[in-house]
Amino acid sequence: MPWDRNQMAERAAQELEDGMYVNLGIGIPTLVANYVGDKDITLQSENGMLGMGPFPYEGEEDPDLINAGKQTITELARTSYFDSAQSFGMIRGGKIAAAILGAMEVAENGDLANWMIPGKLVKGMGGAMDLVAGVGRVIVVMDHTNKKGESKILKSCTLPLTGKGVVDRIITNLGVLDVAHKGLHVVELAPGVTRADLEAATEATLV
Amino acid sequence: MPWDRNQMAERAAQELEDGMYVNLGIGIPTLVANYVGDKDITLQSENGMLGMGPFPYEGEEDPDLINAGKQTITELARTSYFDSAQSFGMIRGGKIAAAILGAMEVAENGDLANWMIPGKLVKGMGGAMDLVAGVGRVIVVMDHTNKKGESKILKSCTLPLTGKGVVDRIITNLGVLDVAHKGLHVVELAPGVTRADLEAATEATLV
Amino acid sequence: MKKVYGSASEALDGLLFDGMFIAAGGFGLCGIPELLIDAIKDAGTKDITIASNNCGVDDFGLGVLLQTKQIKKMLSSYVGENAEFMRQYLSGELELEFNPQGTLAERMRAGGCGIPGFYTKTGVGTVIAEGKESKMFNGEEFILEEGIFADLSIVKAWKADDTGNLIFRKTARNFNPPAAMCGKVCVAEVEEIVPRGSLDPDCIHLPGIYVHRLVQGAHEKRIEQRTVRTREEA
Amino acid sequence: MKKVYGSASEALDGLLFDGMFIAAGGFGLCGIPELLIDAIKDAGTKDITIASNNCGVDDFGLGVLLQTKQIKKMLSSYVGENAEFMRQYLSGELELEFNPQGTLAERMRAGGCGIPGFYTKTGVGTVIAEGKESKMFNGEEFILEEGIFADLSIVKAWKADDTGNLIFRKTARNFNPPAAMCGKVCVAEVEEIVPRGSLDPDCIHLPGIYVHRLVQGAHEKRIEQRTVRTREEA
Repeated sequence: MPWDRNQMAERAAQELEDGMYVNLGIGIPTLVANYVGDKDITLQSENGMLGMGPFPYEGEEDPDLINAGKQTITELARTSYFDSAQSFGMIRGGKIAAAILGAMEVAENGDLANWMIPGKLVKGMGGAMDLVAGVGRVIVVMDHTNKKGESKILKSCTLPLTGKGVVDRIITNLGVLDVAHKGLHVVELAPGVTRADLEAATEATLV
Repeated sequence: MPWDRNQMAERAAQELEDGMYVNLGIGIPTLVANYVGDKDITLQSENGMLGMGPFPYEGEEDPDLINAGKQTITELARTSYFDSAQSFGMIRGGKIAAAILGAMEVAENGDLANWMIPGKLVKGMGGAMDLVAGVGRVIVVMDHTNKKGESKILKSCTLPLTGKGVVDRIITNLGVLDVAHKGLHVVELAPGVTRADLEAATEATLV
Repeated sequence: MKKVYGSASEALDGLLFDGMFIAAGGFGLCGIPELLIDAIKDAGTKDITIASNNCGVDDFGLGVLLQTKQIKKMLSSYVGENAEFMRQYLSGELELEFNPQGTLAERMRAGGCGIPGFYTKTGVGTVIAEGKESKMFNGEEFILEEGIFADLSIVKAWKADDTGNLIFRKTARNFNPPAAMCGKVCVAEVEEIVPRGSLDPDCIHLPGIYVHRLVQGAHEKRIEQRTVRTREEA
Repeated sequence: MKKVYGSASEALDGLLFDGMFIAAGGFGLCGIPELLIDAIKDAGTKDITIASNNCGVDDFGLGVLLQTKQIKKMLSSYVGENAEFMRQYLSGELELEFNPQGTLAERMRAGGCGIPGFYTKTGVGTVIAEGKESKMFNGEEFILEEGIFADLSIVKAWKADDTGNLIFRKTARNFNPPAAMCGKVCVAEVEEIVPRGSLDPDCIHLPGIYVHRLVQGAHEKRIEQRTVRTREEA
């Protein structure tokens, strides 16, 4: 049986090691925080914070304390605040060990598209282009196929790119794939998913 | 009678206006601070401080509080500290209204040489190149001639440059000169100094 | 040299002109110069180009200057919260230059630091790189991004002293320091002005040299997405 | 993830190798990583290239690594306080690359921020510009300076918490934050390590993400030029 959203997040959390500074994107990646267990992980919020805590209790919301998704959050004992230039300095400078992000499309060469669909409303890339260009390891977590059942893992992206050759690992409901030489390497299959199932759902080359 | 060191500093202090942020070099420029009167001047020390105060009382020296000349100093109520990248960011970015500096040579096109004499020991330019390139107005305060009686204000510099075309005004023991189109404009003569005295002591073109 | 002004309108007096370029601090609705934005609305300045990560919401923040059609062009990384923005953009009334968020912040800081251009990996191989110079460093491709030099900076801080030293609070710092640095003139609005000497000189986030005018006022500080957990979850 | 080590030598264990490139904080003798410098002396690492604004004095700071001839090359803006430096330099034993002070600081910050190159006015028309690319922006000439990417950063802070968040004191901050940012690994020595939560999160000068290892110790903090005024002058 393929993984559900929480199981994908749980699998993604296995990517994180003690001591890592990590940036989590919106959607399933946000759920990863629920599965880090007792690993010492520090979450960055790219609007200017290291050590992001959980949502505040009702009545304790602080308008001066939000995450990159503009949600109210809290601080921790380890927290530090800084400005946006410093924040993206640490992202661009490779100080963030990993980013776990959602995607619209990933190509077998590591290209990532997750910020615009031509002809639809364009909201902007926010910090996504900086993150994929700068962090040590880019891990995409997404459904393997779109709502029409078409593969989101392609030979080459059809949508405008967020970054070129930036993805290291893809975690989907069907399994785990690594961007490798000449194609994607199957690292792991979700329980009950066969290699044939994965091949049928994947446009990209599997090696 | 030409100005002495203190009179040159006093004259240089007239260049400063209320509200200015200013960087003072070593030597006569340091004395300028004694003559700002009740003007609201904030002194920058390029090692990371705005609002430099006077030397400490004996016994109150703090090894963590020095100026760019490595001398112990004090802080004021307006003081702020920052790192060297930020400090030179504000210098390079033109936020410092004026720098008052010493010089070995100044040329009529505004070239400045004050950091090295080939064949002698070279200690380094420190922050001088950044200051002359970045601040709003560069004012040189120096003796008009060297110890051999030769003009330090030249048609063109003979020593390696600190900056090209960077000097705005020169204050010497003989008077005040501005870098102007096709030469130096005589702004003021020290008491008892004649135009002929100045011309005799100056290699550069006076206009 | 008095930096403290009585109102946001007074603090902007003489600084506004049609066709000007403004850099604004804030992220979403957090740490935005709301009083100065309202004063610009009242002044009616037109054809403004604004560098700001976002453009507020329809009725708050920079969104109010969209309602009055005072904005000609935005340099932003994300504009998804604003229906009027989309309407004006799609109808061609409003120009938009997308900047990756980190590139926008660094461009502001660069302008303030006298750096007219810098190289970055961000956007290489994407539409962001189109029309930009690129250069190889150590076998890798980078694109040239230019410093932002604005006519005016408008920022919001938590506290100031009367010399203009500013401190910010939590994530309301965001774009405010880099935005403040890149303007010819910077006007800051704060929640409280304290006497000089009251702020720890080791903890000044933005030295007064960057801040030319100051105004104190009451801030709405609207929350864009109120997310909470219930006590039971604890 | 434990960052706190028992001694400077332990904190450097496994990080030193001959021919390595180190970025060091400090200005003059103020805010220098004196304990780590001594530990590098004890380790005997050779042919080191060091980016540091100054090179200490003959018997303190980086000067001790000159005495032991462990330094191959310096990137500095000013080296006037050091007789042994001059002797080795003039005899050709030591290489020296002068960097204007602001260029050196910005090169360190750039390296730490993933910026391989930036343009600056500093040094245009001087020997500093020789061999460097130049480019016109808005009718003015700028030269290209490259980011510094070091193998190791050694810095000195006042206080740290156990997660590596650092605060500095007064002008001892100087080059320490940019130097800390540009190394693959950064080791910081501090006067005091406090429990996490003890430092104001709004006043962290260098977030712990930049700091991989920490050591606490007693510091000599030598004064290079003791200048005072007498009570009578007051």
